[in-house]
Amino acid sequence: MANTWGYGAMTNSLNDIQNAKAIIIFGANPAVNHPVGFRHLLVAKERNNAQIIVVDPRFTRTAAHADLYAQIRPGTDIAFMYGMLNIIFKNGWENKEFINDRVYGMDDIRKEAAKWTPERVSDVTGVSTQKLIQITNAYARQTPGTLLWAMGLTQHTIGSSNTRIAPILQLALGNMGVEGGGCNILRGHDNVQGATDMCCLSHTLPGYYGLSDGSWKYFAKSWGVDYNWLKGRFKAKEWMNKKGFTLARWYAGVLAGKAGEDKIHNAGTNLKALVVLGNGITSIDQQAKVKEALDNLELIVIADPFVNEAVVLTDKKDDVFLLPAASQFETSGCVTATNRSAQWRSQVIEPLYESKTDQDLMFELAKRLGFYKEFTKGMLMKENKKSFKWPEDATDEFARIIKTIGFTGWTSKRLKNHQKNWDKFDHVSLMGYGPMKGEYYGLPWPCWTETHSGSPVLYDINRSVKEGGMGFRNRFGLMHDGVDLLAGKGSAPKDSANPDGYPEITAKNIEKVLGITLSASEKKRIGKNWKVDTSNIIAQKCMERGMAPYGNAKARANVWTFPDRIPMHREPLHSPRQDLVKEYPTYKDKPNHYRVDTRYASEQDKEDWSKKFPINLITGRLVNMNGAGVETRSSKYLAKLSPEMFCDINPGLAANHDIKNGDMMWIHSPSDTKIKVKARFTYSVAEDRVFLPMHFAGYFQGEDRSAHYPKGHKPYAVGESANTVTNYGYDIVTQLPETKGGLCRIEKA
Amino acid sequence: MQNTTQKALSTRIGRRSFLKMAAVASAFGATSAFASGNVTRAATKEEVKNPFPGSKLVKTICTSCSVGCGVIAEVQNGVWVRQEVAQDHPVSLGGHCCKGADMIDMVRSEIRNKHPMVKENGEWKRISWDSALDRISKKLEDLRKTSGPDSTMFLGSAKFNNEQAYYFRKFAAMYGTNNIDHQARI
Amino acid sequence: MSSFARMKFYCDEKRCIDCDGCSVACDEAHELPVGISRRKVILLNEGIEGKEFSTSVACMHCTDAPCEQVCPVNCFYIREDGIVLHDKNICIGCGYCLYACPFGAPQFPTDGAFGTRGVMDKCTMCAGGPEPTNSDAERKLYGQNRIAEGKVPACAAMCSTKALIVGDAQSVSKIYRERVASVGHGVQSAPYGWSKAYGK
Amino acid sequence: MKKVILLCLSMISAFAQSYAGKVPLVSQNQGVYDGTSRLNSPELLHNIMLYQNWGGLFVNLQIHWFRTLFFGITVGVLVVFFLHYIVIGPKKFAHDGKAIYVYNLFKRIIHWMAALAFVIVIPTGFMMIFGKELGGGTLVLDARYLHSIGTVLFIVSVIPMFLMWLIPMLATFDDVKWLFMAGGYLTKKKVVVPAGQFNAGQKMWFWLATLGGFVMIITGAAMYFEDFDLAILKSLNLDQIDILRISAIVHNFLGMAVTALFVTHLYMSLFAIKGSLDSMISGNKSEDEVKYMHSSFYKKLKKEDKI
Repeated sequence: MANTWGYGAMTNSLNDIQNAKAIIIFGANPAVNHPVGFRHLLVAKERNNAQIIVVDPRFTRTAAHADLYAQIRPGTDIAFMYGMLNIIFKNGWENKEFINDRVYGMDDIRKEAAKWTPERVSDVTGVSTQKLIQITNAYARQTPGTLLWAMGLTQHTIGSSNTRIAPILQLALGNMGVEGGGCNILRGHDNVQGATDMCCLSHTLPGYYGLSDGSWKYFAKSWGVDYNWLKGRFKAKEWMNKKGFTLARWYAGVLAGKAGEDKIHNAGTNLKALVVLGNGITSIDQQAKVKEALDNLELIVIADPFVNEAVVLTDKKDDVFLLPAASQFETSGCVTATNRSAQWRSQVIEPLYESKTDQDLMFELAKRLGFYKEFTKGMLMKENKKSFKWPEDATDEFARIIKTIGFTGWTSKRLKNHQKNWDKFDHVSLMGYGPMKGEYYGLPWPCWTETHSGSPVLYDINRSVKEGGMGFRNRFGLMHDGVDLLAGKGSAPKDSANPDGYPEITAKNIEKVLGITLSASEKKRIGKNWKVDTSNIIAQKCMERGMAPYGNAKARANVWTFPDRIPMHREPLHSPRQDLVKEYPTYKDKPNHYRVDTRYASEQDKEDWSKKFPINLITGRLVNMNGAGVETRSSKYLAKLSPEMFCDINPGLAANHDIKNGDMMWIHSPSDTKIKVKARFTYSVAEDRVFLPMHFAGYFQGEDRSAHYPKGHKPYAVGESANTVTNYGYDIVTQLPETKGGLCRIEKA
Repeated sequence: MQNTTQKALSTRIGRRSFLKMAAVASAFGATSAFASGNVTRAATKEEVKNPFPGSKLVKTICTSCSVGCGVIAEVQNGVWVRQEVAQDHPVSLGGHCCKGADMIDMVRSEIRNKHPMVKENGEWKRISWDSALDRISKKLEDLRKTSGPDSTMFLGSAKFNNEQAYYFRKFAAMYGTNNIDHQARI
Repeated sequence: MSSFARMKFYCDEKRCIDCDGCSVACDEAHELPVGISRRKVILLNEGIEGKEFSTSVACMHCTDAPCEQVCPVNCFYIREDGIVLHDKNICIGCGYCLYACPFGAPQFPTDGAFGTRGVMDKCTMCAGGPEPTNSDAERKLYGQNRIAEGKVPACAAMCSTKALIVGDAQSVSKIYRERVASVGHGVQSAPYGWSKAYGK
Repeated sequence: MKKVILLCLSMISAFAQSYAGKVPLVSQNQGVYDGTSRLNSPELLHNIMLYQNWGGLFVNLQIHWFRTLFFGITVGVLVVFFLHYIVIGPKKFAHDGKAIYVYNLFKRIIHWMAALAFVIVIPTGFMMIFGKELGGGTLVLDARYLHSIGTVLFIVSVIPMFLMWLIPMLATFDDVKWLFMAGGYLTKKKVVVPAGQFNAGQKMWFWLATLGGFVMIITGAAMYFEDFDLAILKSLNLDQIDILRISAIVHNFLGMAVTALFVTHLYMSLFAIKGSLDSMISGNKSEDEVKYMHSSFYKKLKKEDKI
């Protein structure tokens, strides 16, 4: 998504959905996962008569409130959306002006879409042609329309393509940069957006700066440390620039070298220690491998308010540390909601028992590892202080440093003020009134300066930059294949000094592009470009001229750096349609994918998986549970709503296997793992698939591991982890696991 | 039947023979949730007597999902005594799903981790923070020396707030590895 | 009783999404034992397109409450605003109110020796009981008395989609009319149990 | 007011049918029963639709009939016997004659256990029915617990009682005759009454106390346990709540009958036949009494030469 138009985040806000006239949801279940957010959809339905359209492999609670529902085969969203585009282009429903001015490469999409006739789409996706036409008709002819998605779109080998085809659909309809439109990714946890922006990620530095030398040098400077010292902390300079292991596949780093395991490229060593702060690693794919990896580590350090069930899963006997972390209410700081807005989370009480906050734990470790001074120096630099105040100084530190996504305005003072006055914001536009006038609630990034309003709708050219308007980001150069990548004539944000497209602002081009002259002192202070301009002169000058620091360019439908330049449908590694595998094969095996060789074609072609494993397996959340679930299973009121692990199964499918409602059943996966769960009859899944909730742990392949809990800390509900049987398979770009669309075999236990 | 109701009222209503209040939680006017009009009148001091004297209200944010619903915590003498409704929050209007409605239980759950523990010989043992941190850092330092910093994997969390997330990334960087990740990748 | 002052519950099935927010809010607000569910969300016809729906059910505080009429010990009393309450010190836990209730509202905890059933517990519309307002005794027996504090009952206040509404009859019917009149709401018949609880 | 409730139901059920359709209902909690109460399940909504079946009936009976009937029957029976005592008076039999040993120790113990159970159960039952007058609270609550304890005693005694008197309690032609002459109680004369070891009145009481007792135990247990899961009940195609409602209705009506006959039994043994109480204490009945009141039994004993 970031590769389409600049930023990979929800473009509008939940409240803004109230403006939508049509809502289409792919692979998301907001009624269960974002119940409060779902209210905004219902209001849109009531007030605007917005049709809610749900495309999902399962008849979810969201689908129950939908006007149109298509039960799609898992992993065929690209085919479905090309089908929609096919109909849109055929009928001329696309927004031609928008495409012409603001999109690059739509012709390639047009060509591909022409191949996806409704009949072909129907064959691949399992949705009838009438339904496809009906849905396209309902969605494309009502603007603005908003498109929502979540993990149902991303957790596939083709997840990164999925997240490109959805924006393309929106671009074709001109639904971008308008109120009530946009691509709205529903994030899972409370601060996934924030933790991602801060880049607890192996492939970038905070603010998506990447791992290039320039980025490292910028951060070394901003953190107040010597770049050479920082470089010296690494084994060698090359390892600074290489992406690290991911959460999805870290276990490969431990198991490498064993028979049948994938090869790794990790500075000549296997992983030997694991430090986990509040991450439920029992909810990641391939639990059997995770267990084996945990058993083989030399050191496991886990800090969590509740027993992280990784320590229950492992048989490791020594050096497993379980530290009591303070809960989110025992510390303060800001969190970023799914719509890029920051909210201040105040500390409610002091940490209970002996628990310590995560930052204290990090400080203590840094002290003992000898880099505490360097670690905390960044907080002292702004005002040249002697001591720091957590978390305000940390907030101000990253606000000072991160320019790429416009954090400059996110000072702790402003965010706290927003919290204090959260009643003074409009319920639809989130615009403030009274003392909060001129600011949007939570200052959704980019918030370019310390007085900027925040940007409630990304890429909206109908408002001025000062009020949160902007074009698409100029991120991919000025020209490609002889086509101008800057936005077309007259498509700059309102009140822009330059009415057309313009490149991103650097110290070199600022005078020319903005049409201003800088004073000598400004010239001296200004940073090299807008991303590293700590003086913030570029942003300020841009605001004055009504221009976005990152330029005004075209979104691109064709991403020439990706394995698939335009999104292509490819069958899942474990596909129930072997006939389609030949036509839509997966990628070639990818060596050194986040430090580990990853199988694609070799796994898909290994055998005809659908023979032994004929049933599609999908996973998802329950309304009363969260992530790996230990937090929620530790609450008696929430645990009582679903006290046992279960499998949703269609009565028809169950009858074929002689399974009755409430019977125990085995689910076998292609990786030779199995789980024993209780069958629950429901018509919400079709007869060719089963659904598993992903929140349980405490059992492993039929074995009750209750004895491994420290005494008195066992949650009120335990069960098999669904991820023991989710299949091998990872996204080609991001390495997200393919948990939504594998295969399995069931039998009565 | 009317008779019995009347009787019940006359005998039992006594102290309550007035309307205390009528409130409507409405999607259309949450700010006016405490509906005024002919139904209600201002409550007397005695009626609104706070059940938790001296408590203060702390505004905070739910930690369940990314909607970012407001939570108001009522705190008395450093104890979170009650979860109040953030009816004026612009996104949630006080709404919660079951997870959000139970935020207070996350804090006061009896089965929380209470002190550092280490597994030795397959048995859980209670240890002090100091000894835990010393042992962990010694082991990390050893591994760092013998196998290099890339032998350690850091897994952060989407439950961090931004400051913690930022500092965790910084921690890994200063430890000398890019082997760091969090839940955005599952 | 004048009708404008009646307090009523109203659950909009078009908005209810089975999130259980109300029931957990209730459990948590009153710190109920696990075996008691004063409010519950019920899902019907799961997975059947066009027919699946859910609704939240608790004591509706009926007009002419049948529970009050069948109680052999007269432990119920109805406030002027229509809230149906009961006195746990009078209740004998016979269960008749449960048999009389169309909504399954009365709950009976198993306490005491041999799992004997204790006295009845039910939704109080967050209005406590006969004990002195906001006293410890009241909170222990009936949970919070939010009405006395001028606060909305926990369930409706925390309803994620504002499907569940509580208030005086006038305000509720106003919202109800607004929603029915809204374009996308579709034709709405009376919600489940509405006429049973409050007449037509 | 109740009529209003009942009248609204037609509308509700039509509405409900449009929702429920003909598709089998698959309930949310099926299979993952949460261990709390079945009464929380989707059955609940079902119950709203089907309220008129039993709920309305129960409410109606409880409000208008149960208390009145209990009161009426008890008072009525007492008045009748009081008048009987005044007008006709008790029967007196010679107790100086030969004593016939009719009840052995075991039978007497069983009888008195059952008697104790009744003495516990019936008054406590009344305390619950007329709980309003007693002001509810601990007193009546304890009465309810005592009612359950009395039931345990009753269960222990009623089974052997049923077995030990099963044969002599079977109906005979004598019983018809006995009924026609109302057991000879309507005359002051000492008439020979056709009856075996037990007369028709005693048999009625026996069958009500045992078979009726069993039903009362079952219905009482249903109400006591409230939340149970028995496959056999599922086959009845009744909602749990309706089983409870039916139990309450049946329990109340049987309670009335038991009360009436229990009072009768008390009157007969304590007042109507002087000295008959002795037979349950010592086990002996006077020959005179047996001769008149159990003439067929007397003849049989004579024939067998047992006297």
